[in-house]
Amino acid sequence: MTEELFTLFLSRYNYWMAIVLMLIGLYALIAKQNLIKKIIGLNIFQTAIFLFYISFADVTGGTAPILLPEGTGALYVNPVPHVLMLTAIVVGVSTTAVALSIVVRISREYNVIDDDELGEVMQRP
Amino acid sequence: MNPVIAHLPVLLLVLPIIAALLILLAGMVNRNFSYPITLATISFQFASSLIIMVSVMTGGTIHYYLGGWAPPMGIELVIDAFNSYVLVVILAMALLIAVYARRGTALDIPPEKTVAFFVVFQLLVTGLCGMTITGDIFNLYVFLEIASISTYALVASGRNTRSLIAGFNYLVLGSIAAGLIVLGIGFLYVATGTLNMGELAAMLPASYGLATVQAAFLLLMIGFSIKVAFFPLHLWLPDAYTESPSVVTILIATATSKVTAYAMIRVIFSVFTLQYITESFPVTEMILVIASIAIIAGAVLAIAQDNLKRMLAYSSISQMGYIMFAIGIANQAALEGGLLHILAHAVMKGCLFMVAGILIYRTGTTAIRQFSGLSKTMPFTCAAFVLAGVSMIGIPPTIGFMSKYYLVLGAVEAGQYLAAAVLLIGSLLAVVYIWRVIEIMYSGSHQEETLHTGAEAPLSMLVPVLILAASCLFLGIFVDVPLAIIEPAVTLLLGVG
Amino acid sequence: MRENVVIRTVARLSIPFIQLFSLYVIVHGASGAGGGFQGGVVFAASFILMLIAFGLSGIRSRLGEKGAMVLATVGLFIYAGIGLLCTLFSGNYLEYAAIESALGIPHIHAFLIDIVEAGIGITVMAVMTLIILDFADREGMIRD
Amino acid sequence: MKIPALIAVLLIGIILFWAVEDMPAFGDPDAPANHHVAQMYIERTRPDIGIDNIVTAILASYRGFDTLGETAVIFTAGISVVLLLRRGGEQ
Repeated sequence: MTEELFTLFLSRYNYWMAIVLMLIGLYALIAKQNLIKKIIGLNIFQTAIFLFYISFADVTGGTAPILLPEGTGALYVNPVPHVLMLTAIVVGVSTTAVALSIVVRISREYNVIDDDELGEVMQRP
Repeated sequence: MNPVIAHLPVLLLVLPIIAALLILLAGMVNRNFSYPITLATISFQFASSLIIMVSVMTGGTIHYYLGGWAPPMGIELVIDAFNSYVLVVILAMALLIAVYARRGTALDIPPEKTVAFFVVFQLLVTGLCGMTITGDIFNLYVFLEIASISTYALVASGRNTRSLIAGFNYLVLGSIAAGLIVLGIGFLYVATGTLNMGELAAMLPASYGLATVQAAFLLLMIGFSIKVAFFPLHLWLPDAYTESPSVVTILIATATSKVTAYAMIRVIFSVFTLQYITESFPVTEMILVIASIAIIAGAVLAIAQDNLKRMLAYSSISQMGYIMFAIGIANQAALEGGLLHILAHAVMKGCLFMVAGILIYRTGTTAIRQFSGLSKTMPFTCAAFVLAGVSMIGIPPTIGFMSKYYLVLGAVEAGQYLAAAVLLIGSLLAVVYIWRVIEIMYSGSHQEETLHTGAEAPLSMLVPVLILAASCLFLGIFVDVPLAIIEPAVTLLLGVG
Repeated sequence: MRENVVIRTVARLSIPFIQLFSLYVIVHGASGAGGGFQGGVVFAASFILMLIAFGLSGIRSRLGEKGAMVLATVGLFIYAGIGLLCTLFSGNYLEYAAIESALGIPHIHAFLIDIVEAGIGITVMAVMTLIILDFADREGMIRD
Repeated sequence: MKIPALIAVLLIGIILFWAVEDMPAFGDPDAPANHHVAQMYIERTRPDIGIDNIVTAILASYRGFDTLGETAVIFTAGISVVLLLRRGGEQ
C-alpha cells in the first residue's frame, strides 16, 4: 500500500508540486491582509497553473516543438499547452496590472493598503 | 448565402474590437466623439444578432471555422438556438444601456475619463458576445477574461472611492474563479486531448469514470458559481453592485451575469451532458438544494437592506437562484422556465437598476426611506418601477410570472413539490422587499425631506426604462415569441444526452 | 533621483542592443524560440531601463502616453485588419491561405504570420510602456 | 480571514489531489493529451504553413483567434490602467 502510494507519487510528482504551489498561492490570496501580498499570492496561483499545463505537456525524451530538418525523426513535446499558456500568461499580466492600479488608487485615496483597515473604511457610512 | 451574412458571426466580434480602437483614437481628438461611435457599434451588434437569430431559426446551427481550419485543429464559432437567443438578449440590454449611458455616466464618471470608459465598455460587451458564440472551451476562457478584466476596471472607475475596494475584492474572487476554470479546462484536456466543445461532448463519455473528469466538472462549477455569484460564493456581489457606477451596475447585473450563467449551462449540458449530471455523477439534487437556499437567503437578505441598490443586488442573488434551480430540475419545462428567466431577469433587473440610477441622478441618494412621495415628481419612473417590481414578484401576466410558472410546472412534473413550494416562498419574500419601496414611493408622508430637486428623468434615460417596463408586460402576454426560440434551445440542450 | 553617470552610460550603451534583440526575437518567432509577445516585452524592458536611467522626461521625449496609446491601437489593428483582409479574398476570417491562393505568391503564409507577430509585439510593447508610464507618473517617486 | 482561507484551500486541495490519481504519469507519451490534436499539429505544420516553430504556427494560425483575443486582453488592460489611474487635464 505504502509502496503503491509512493510509486503513484513518484510517477506524478509534477502534479503534486503544481498543486502544492497552487494552494500556497490560494492561501496567500485569501488570508493575507496586505493587498500587495494578495497580488503576489495571485501570481503564485497563476504560475502554478502554468506549471501544471507545461508539465503535462512533457513527453519523456521529447524535444522542443520546433521542427527539426526534414528526415530527422524526432519526438516532440505537446505544443498545445505551450500555446495556451502563452495566452494565459498575458491574461495573468493584464490581471496583475489592473489589480496593481486599483491598489495604487486605494492607497492614494485612503492611504492604506491593508484589508482590515479597508474593512473599517467600508463600515463608515 | 450572402458573403457578408456568412461572415457575420465573426464580424460581430471583430468589428467592435476595431471600433474600440476607433473610439480611443477619435476620443483623443475630441472626447465627444467616443459616445456616438459606441452607440453605433452596439446598434450594429444588435442588428447582426437579430439577423443571426433569424438565420439560425430558418437554417439551423451555424458553424464558422476561424482561419478555415476545421475543428478540432482550429477554433470554431457555433451558434445554435440557445446562444443566438442569449446573444439577442444581452445585446438588446447593451443597446438600451448604451442609450441610457449618455446621461447616466455624467454623475459617476469624470468627463476626462469618458473616452477610456467607453472603450472598456465596448470591449466588455464584445467579450460577452465572444463568450456567447464560441465553440471552443479555451476560447471561452479568453473572452471570459476580456469581459472580466474590463468589468474589474469599470466597477472601480467611478467617482465613488469605495468602488475601488469593491472592485479589488471582485478582482480577487474573479481571478480565483478564472484560475479554477482554466484548471478545469486543463483537466478536460488531459483526459481527452481536445478543446472543442462538440468533440469534448463526444469523447468525454468514454472517461466519465475518471477522477480527473469529475474534478474538472467540480472546478468548472465552482469557478462559474463564483462568477455568477451563486449563493455561498456571492460575497463580491453586493459591494460591487452597490458601489459601482450606475451604468456599470446595470450592465453587470443584466448582461455579464446572464452570459456567465449561459456559459455554465453550456458547460453542464453541451460539454458534459444531462446523462452525466443525473447518472454518472449525480449532482442535480445538490444543485437544487443550493439553489433553494439561494432563493430564500437572497430574498431574506434583500428585505434587510436599506440601500436600494444593495437591496436589488441581494435580490439578484435570489433571482439567479431560479436559473440554477432550473439546472437542478433539468427537465423540459423547468429549463424553458430557466432560459425564459434569463430574459425575464435581464429585463426586470435592468429596469429596476435603471430606475435606481435615475433616482441617484435626480435625488443623489439610494436610501429607500428617503424616496417618500417621489411618485408625484417622477410619475413615469415610479410607474416603471412598479411594473418591473410586479414582474419580479411574479404576478400575471408579466414575464416574471411566466418564467416562474414554467419553473413550478417543471418542479411539479419532476415530483419535487417541496422545491415548487420554495419558488412560491421566494415570490412571497419578493413581495415584501418590492412592496416596501413602492409603498414609500407612493405614500409621500415625509415631505419635509426636500431632496426632490428634479422633475422627471431626462428623456434619454427615461426611454430605455419605459421600453423595459413595457417589455415586462408585453413579453409576458406574448410569451410565445421568446418561447419560439427557447423550445428548440431546450430540446437541443436535453437532446444531447 | 540624483544623476548617476554609471547608470546613464550603461543604459545608453545597452538600450540599442536590447531593442535590436527584441526585434530579433519577434522575427525569429517563425523558425525558433521567440514571438511577438516575448519580443514586445523585451522592447518594453528597454523603455523601463530608460525610465530608471533618464527619468520620466527622458522616456517621454521618445514615447509619451499618447504615442503609446496610438501604437497600442496600431498593433491590434494590424492583427484584426489582416484577418479582415482574408475575408476580402473570400476566405474565412484569419484564413491566410486564402490570400496565398488569391495572389499566387508562395510562402506569403509565413510572411503574414510575421506581420501578425509584429502587430502583437507593437501592442504588447506599447501597453507595457503605457502601464509603466501611468504608474511612474503618479507616485512622484521617479523624477528627473 | 485565516479560517475561510484554510477551508477554501482544503476544499480545492482535496478535489485536486483526488484528481491526480487518474492523471497520466509525468512524461507519458501515450497520454491522451499528447495524441489526438497535438499529433495533428506536429504532422501538419510543415505542409500546411511552412514554418518550423509549431508553437508559433498554432499561436498565429491554427488558434489565431485565441491570440487575437489575447491581444485584445492586453489592450483592455492598458486602457483599464489609463481609466483607473490617469487624472484629468491630459486628454
